[in-house]
Amino acid sequence: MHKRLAIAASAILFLFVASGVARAQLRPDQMTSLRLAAPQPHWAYVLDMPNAVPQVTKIYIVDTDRQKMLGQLNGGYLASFVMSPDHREYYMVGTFYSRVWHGTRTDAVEILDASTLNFKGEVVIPPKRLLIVPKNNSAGITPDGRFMLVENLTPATSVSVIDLKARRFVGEIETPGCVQVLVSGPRRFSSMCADGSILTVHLDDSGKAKTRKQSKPFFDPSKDPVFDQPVIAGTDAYFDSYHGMIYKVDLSGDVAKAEPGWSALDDADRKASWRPGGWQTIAESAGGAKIYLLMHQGGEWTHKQDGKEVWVLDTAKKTRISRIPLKTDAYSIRVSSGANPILESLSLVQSQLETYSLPDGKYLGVYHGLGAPFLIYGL
Amino acid sequence: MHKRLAIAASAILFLFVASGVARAQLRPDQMTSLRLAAPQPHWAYVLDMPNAVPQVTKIYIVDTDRQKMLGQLNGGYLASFVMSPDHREYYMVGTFYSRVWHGTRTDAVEILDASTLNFKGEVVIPPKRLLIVPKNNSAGITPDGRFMLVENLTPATSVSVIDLKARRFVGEIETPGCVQVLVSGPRRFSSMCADGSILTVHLDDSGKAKTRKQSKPFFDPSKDPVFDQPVIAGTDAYFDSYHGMIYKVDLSGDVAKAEPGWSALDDADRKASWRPGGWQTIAESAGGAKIYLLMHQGGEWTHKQDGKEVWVLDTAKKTRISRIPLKTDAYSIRVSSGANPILESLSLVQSQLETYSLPDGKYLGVYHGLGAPFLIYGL
Amino acid sequence: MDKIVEQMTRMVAQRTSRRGFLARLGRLVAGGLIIPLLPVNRVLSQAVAQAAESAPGATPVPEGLEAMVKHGNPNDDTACDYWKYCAIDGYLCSCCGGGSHDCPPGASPSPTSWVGTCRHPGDGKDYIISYRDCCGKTPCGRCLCTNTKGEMPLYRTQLDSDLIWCFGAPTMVYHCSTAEIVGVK
Amino acid sequence: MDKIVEQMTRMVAQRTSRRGFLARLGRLVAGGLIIPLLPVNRVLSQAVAQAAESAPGATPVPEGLEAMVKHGNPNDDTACDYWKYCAIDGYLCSCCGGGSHDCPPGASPSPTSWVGTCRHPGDGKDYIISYRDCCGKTPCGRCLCTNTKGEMPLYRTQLDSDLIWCFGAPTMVYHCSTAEIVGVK
Repeated sequence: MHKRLAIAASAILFLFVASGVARAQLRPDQMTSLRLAAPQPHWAYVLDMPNAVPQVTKIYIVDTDRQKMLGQLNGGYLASFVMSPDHREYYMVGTFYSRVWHGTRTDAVEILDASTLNFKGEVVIPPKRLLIVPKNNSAGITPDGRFMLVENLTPATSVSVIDLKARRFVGEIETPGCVQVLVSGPRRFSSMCADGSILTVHLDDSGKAKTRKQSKPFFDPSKDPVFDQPVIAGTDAYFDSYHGMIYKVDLSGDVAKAEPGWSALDDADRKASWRPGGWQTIAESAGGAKIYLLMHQGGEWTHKQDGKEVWVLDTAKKTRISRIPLKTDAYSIRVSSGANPILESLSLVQSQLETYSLPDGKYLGVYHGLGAPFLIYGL
Repeated sequence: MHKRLAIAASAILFLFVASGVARAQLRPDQMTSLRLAAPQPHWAYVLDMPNAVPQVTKIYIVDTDRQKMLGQLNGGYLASFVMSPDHREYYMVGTFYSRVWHGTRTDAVEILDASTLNFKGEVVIPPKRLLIVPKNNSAGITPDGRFMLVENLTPATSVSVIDLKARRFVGEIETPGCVQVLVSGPRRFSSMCADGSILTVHLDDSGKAKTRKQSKPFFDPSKDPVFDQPVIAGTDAYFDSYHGMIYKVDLSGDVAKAEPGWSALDDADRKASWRPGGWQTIAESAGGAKIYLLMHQGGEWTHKQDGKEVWVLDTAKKTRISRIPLKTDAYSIRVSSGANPILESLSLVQSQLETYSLPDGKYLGVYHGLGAPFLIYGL
Repeated sequence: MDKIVEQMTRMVAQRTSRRGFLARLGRLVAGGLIIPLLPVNRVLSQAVAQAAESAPGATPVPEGLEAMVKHGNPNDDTACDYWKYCAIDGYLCSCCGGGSHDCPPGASPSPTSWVGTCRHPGDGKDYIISYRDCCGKTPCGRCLCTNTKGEMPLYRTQLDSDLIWCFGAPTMVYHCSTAEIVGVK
Repeated sequence: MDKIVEQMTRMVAQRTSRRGFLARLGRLVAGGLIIPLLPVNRVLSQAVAQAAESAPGATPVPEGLEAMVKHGNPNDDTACDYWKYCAIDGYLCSCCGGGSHDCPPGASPSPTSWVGTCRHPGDGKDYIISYRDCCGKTPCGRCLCTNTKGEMPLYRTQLDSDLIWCFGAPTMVYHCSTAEIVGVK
């Protein structure tokens, strides 16, 4: 390529010399690749699974205050997005086939610089990662940024451990009957098991499993399953169920400890068939003091129906604080962190992101054209 | 994987034995992968360049008589579709990056069986192929099915020769200043040059260039350029220009021979600003006896505007036979071969394919949902 | 191997009374024995669905696909309402060059599958249906049918329809979904 | 190397009178010398466009992108009508996290570029604009602007805007397009 460019340059030089007309006035732009400032709480990271070709996953970084696209990330087939705790790196955990739609499979953790968004390197991992319409908790990172944990499902279940400091795959931890990666400490993750229990795994400093203990079931999956995308605040996980039960589970110990569940619905709500639904149906703020549920009115098995309202719940008092009606029905919600949290609601069909102020629930704005957006991430 | 399936089978067997309840009645389907019959003239091969992720190219095979999808092919980044002359193989000439959106580039001719649509193999070629919004004549095959010719543009121009019998890359033929692959014989192709001339290359049996001769310019590109997707009938190529001139060029000799051009427009047409436009703007039937032009009313530089009518021209008499108004404005047209030709018109924005009977131009039907369809191929 | 799994699936489907099967499955699942039961997961799914109210799940359809969702009479195998599709989730292979129980050319049936029960509107009988994905090409993109009746979260892996169910196929690249009659209940 | 090409482009743009340049280019093209002229192709394109009628080419917008095409006043650099974009063809980097003359983070400016001339509506001056693509990510998909004025077929390679103009960039994966002022004409 460079040889050809050299030829090109010579030819242009020839033209320049040959033309011989000199002009002065000049006020040139300086073309560069922009850099991003440090990530802000009101930046939404929206994950798009392109319908026609999910072999590439896209992340749109949107400044919701200015309704402005800040940049995009690409990842592989049905990739997971993970942010480093210090916000200096992004990771796309993806699957690649050598000929895109066929060929040899390679799974890799792709490492991207959060300022330049440049590709920095990758760690190839066993080609076993969970391939699913993108869900939270398919991969996670320890709060110290040391270990990446990637859910495998072949359909046997295990977790791949990647040492991000050493940039290498460390090993695989078997988690039979339990799936997903709920990270609650620097050397600890939990998985949800088929019987309604939680498996907690403690790691040693080399990333190997030190202890692995399963709790008692805290709900009955055959009667009222909890959604598989709980929200985690510190060492607590909050689960919502198909019928609107809320469970707080303390993940800090050797064994997960669940508090008794309580219902987000009163009798009138139940009569009106309110229930949680969508994709990312639960969010939290203030360290779990408040949780947010995406609610709709529907019958049984409407757990993927778009939500019309967001209900704000006080987890200490176990009561509802307020209801926020949404301008557009939403499939996923998130609440930003920091002093000034906002509610972000994502509409899959309308391909857009709406924002609402908190606690008043005032509509702030909308950002369109986000492909097939399933998930929102952020600080 | 198979080991796990064996476990699965054992477990099911256990259930079967343990349950011990026997029932009789059974009328099972037999699941298979379907095969395609021999390609038919009324099958349209529609090329879709997915907007969001053109890293995969799609071909939809549609039976336009039944308005039915028969099957799909995948190819790489901005791939070209080529059919073997005996209709037994399809080729997708594509580009692949090792991590889809970045990494190491590989270009390959992927070979697919026309009956099973299974991948049969590939020939890796130099990573130089023309990357462009898909256009005809970016790749071609000799009428005996022996050689595949692939246009390279780095931006230096050359043609890669692939021996399809031996399944290997043979070599590269430099074509400075000239682009595209217009195949007009078993050992011959032509390219269009920047000055309005044609370069004709004759190959020997090993696929090396034997002669390489450039014609005189047959049009003035700076005044009225011809579109770069001419239609070829046997050894004749038919070109249409931005202003509606028609040129017939005989490609059979050592040097291309052009007949004088003639206008598809009369004074009234010109006054009404009729001109060809779209993407695939010209088609032919009866060995070039009739050509078809996709026409719209527009000013200068509207050569990519959707067409509202198809004009049928008699190339011997150099006159217009008829005008076929289209139900929906079209971006590309094609006329099928055989005793019963039909007109196929492709609408990019509406993502659909309409068919019309010939010569009466009666609307036959429409097929929806074809992504971002740029090209139609067929027998 | 694929043949054996398929055969086993059929036998289970034919010979197991649903109640006994579910009870047994429950015990196995409780014991952490999830993996072995893949091919029969939709028996459970469908059973749960039938036990519940019949309100159809109104799963949203991603942008650009609206036109591709087709409803019609229960005899049209390119419509979501076709009788065999009562528990299907994905693009209908019938719209993609395949059939209601056939992969389009060039796509491979996944050896793993799930099973459901659908009532034929003509003879009123309940048929056992094995739902098998076709794999090896990018999504067909036509006739998206998303049934959520009986669908469970990922930790009940066998009942999660969001997974790419191409385990055992040549690649994990999902193309479309089929419904195969394996017998009368 | 990239720097040199860029510098050359600027010098040509600044110092070449258009008429003389076109005449010379014509001779070079006639002689088959296409390749070397890439970075300056849009000088021609724009010149041709200005010489012709000003009817905008109504290029169709592919499905699903309609909402992404934005028109507005000539001072809004996320609109097709922004004054610097008079010869642009592609997704506007301004809508993708870049600027009118900056690549979005993580995308690389292609060292090859074309040049056009646009009149600033404020000062009435003609500015020479270097159109450079940003490469290395899949299409940004926002704010598609397709100008066809002066656009030529592929055999006039430098004037064909359907090409992926990422020659010399780390990959040939097209992301979006920019417009860089290189001087006043």
